[in-house]
Amino acid sequence: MLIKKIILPSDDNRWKLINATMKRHGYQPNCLIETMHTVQETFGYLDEISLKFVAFALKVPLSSVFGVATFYNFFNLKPQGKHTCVVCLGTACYIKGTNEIAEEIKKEFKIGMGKTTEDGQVSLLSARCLGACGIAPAVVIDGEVHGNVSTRETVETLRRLAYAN
Amino acid sequence: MAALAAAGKKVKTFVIDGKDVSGTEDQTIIEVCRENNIEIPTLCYLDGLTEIGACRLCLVEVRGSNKLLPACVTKVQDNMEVVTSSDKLKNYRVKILELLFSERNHICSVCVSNGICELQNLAQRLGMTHVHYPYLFPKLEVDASHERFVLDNNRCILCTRCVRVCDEIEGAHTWDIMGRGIESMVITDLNKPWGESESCTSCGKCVAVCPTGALVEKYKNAVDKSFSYKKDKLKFLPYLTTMREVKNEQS
Amino acid sequence: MSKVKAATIWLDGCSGCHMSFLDMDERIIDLLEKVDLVYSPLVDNKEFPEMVDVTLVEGAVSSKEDLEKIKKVRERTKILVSLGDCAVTANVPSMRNPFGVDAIMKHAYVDTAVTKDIIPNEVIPELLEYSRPVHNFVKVDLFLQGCPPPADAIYFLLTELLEGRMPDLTKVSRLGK
Amino acid sequence: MLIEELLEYAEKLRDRDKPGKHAIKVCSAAGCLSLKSDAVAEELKKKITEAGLEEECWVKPVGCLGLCSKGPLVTVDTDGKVYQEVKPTDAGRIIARAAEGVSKETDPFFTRQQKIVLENSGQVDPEKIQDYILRDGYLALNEVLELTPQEVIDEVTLSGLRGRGGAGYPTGLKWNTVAKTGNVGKYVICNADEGDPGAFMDRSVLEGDPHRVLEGMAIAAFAVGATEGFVYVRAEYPLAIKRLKNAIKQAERAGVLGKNIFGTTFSFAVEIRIGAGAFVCGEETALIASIEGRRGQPRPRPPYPAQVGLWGSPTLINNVETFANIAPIMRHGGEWYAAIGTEKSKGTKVFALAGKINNTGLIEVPMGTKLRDVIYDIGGGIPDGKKFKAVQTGGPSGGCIPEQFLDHPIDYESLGALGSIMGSGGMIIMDETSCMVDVAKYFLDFTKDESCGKCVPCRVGTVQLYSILDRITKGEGTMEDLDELDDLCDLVKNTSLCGLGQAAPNPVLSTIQYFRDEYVAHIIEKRCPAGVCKIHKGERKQKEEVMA
Repeated sequence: MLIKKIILPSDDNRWKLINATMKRHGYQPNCLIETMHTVQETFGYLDEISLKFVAFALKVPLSSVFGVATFYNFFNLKPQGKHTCVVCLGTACYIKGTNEIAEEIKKEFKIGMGKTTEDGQVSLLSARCLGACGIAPAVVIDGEVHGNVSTRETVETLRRLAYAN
Repeated sequence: MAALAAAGKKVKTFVIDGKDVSGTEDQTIIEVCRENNIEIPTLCYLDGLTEIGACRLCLVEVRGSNKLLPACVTKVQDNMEVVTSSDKLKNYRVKILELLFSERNHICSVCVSNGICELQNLAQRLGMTHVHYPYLFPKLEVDASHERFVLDNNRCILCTRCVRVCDEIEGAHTWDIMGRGIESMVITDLNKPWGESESCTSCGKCVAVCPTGALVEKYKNAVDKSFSYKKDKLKFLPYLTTMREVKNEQS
Repeated sequence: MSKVKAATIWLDGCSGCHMSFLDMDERIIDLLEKVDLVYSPLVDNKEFPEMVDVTLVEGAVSSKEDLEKIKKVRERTKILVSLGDCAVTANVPSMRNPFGVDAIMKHAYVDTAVTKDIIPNEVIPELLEYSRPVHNFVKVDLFLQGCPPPADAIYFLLTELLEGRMPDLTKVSRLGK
Repeated sequence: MLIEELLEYAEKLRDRDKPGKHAIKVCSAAGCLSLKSDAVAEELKKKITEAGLEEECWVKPVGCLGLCSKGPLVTVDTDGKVYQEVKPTDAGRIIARAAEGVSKETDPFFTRQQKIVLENSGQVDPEKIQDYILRDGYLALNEVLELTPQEVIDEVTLSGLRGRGGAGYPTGLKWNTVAKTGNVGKYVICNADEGDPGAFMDRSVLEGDPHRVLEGMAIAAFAVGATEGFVYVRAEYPLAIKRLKNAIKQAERAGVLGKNIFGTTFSFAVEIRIGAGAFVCGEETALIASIEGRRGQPRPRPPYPAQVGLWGSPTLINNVETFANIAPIMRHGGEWYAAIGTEKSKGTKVFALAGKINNTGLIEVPMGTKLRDVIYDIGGGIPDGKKFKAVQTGGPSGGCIPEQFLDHPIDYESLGALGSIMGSGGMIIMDETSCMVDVAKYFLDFTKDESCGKCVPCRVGTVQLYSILDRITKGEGTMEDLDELDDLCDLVKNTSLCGLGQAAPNPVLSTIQYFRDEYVAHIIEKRCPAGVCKIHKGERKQKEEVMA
């Protein structure tokens, strides 16, 4: 019997999770995006080792894998900060001033959009619309949606988290 | 074409620029135009590669359609009336060229493809006097890590001929596009230096099909007398078509 | 009949277009029967005169000085012609644009200079953020591409203008030629 | 399972919950959840136990109640008064009132609406299939299986339903094309990649009533002859994904999805695919590329997905709201549906009201309702005594409609004639403090970032458009720039490959058409009438003096 064995990059058990996603889809190339979601959920970002592993296991060319990883906004190729703040820049939020919130955070933590502070504490991200327009302006801090926020309160919350210890 | 028609394909008769023409049902407008020596400007289209309809230079007017249609992917139909060069189309084509020139740093005078560049030739042929859009002047990389070839992103127009020839003909799929929108960039493998590519076979097909000076041979330029992939593209093209036909027959 | 008043100026370019102009050779003499060259790097006039019929501009607009010059020239010229790729596209001068003025000045006067490592601020006119084609700043009536445009093309341009026609110049030259 | 068995199954499940007489419904959609409605629910449960009122009341989590700005929302039974901005401390009072009986809701926000798509939203517990079944859920699917596929398509055609994703293509016609193409291996795709900023109705439907979408998809699959389906949801909607996954599992267990549905030979399996943040994937061919695991770039049409779609097979793609309309249409008949709305736009439409308006949230009204009624009667007008300026519909592909057209009816044709589009149903209200040039710039910033980069006019044209608008908002624009905007918009609109590029100029064109004076004020007077753009007078640097 011919045994096709997928060799995991290391004995880190998390690779088994990623392998499981691909296995569930029969290692079909079309599950590339699904697998990338699993990688990002598992490791927080897509690094070179995981991209190579996925490319090899799904038999997708390396350049295609990289092309897909960089086409979609959702995927990060670099690790994110300990805390993340996603500022919604959807229309409803924009006209209610989330742009100002973003600017203030940039100033306070000296980071650009999509960037992480040097100490790795805070990442500032933007979303094109969270679909939370009813409670605009909205931000997501560490996965939790906050609606009807003010600039001051957002910055305060982040400051508290960032300088907690 | 007669042979194809004999092979059981339906023949369509229609009009291009007032001239009666015919083609088989699986032909596109551009194929019939080329058979009839009607010139249509293109940059992404290359006979032998999958058509993607991306450069928008081959847009034509088809009577009854309220939209302009790309000649490279639009199949011919009975009684269709095609106009390939109205003032409106000419105007759009020049502006699309201007957009391309404004996008990156196309400096013809110091480009190794000066004189054999399809973008440059089109600009002259379509009568582009100047680029009225402000130039964007992006800062882009030149990758000279490959022992024989160079990638200069400053000259790339993202036509993806290299991506397609590498995938469809060579079967290596070394090239692809990363990012999106104005940030799009051609890459090899995981965006690593070309010279370090694991998949590249150094076949040079990408260089041969590149319409501009984005992919070029080292130590070669337009005035060189010796064989060059770029200059001798025409010798290379029939090979493309043959390969494609062989592939189609196999599948 | 009074002669047509023509001028040429030279902004940020290499003078190659003017060389090409001179390459018209003896045809220049024919032209000068109908044309008065009232201002040019080739003639000894200090001030750009008023009421010039046609001015050929070589070079991109790269410094504040270039900008002031071209504005004045535009005001005093009926038909302004961008002569050559630098004027038409900013060409080689624009190659500095992606890097920024500071980096360029540092590279030119500090990192690679053999004499003294100070950035001059008096002798050199202040650079604009980007080197740009002439038509980005003033209205341009005709564009003659080429690096440099062939002498024949320049001759064609001038003779057509003398005949009172606005020529189609894309037939006689192209970018980079 | 037969329908009788299904009902029995649902009742058994319901009884297991031991419901009391009155259901106290707490909104558990994303909006209210973020305003801590779960804490309210916990407190209510605690108070009910403390008071020993388990026989009288029970707490039921439900989908979106609509009035998101006044959340957390709590209501009692069907059509009961909706309590707004409820805090956990209000729990005791609500229970006492509930036990007394139902008081009817009178707020026009609720009473002026007509709900078909949202009929179950705020009524059923989205995590329990029994709730859906007991409100006639999957009844339509059961009945459909006794018809021929053509009869189903005819009914949908008769209803006059048009695609709710934006372009308004007749749904029956689309189904017919797919049904007539090929024989096997067709697909049904539900487009839940709701990318328009400011639109969140698909999210609410998926979060509040996921089975409705699944039933619609199954009916469509039967009609066109598909056996596999995908729901393509955007990753930004984790709650919707969770509830949808749960719903698929429950539906499979109940035998209304999967193999041999209702004991017939019809089988239909649904899988979820999660998007990864690309607006362009709302375009059909890009969506297909994304499901296939590729870069989400559109390709030229024809061939249309109905002919050559997912993995080359005929594929039916409809959006969430379209599918959500199917079960009611089959239950009540196409004629019933066609009686609602206007001549060319039938039925109801869900809108997401947001921006400078008192009642932000989700509403459903018949097609043909006037913009003014939506904004003032239902939406409660503009807050803080400010003056209405424009309503933006259709997101980045739409336009801004000014005051003088507020009495126009909302339907596909009217909005199109006003230079906007229906789009997916986002309605953003702007008041005098919104700058229309800034709004146009905002949308171009959006489209240039979301352009896939494949075709030249969209990739470069949107960037050039943005830079002109940016110049104008900085007070550096010229009157020639206005002509250039017109000219470039025309180019991008007519030569771009897909809908994203073709519609990208709409926000610019409509604001120039209706608010030209604002553009002129920025250019000539170097002044932003709304006070949004920061123009530094007299500081125009020479180096930026570019005529272009």
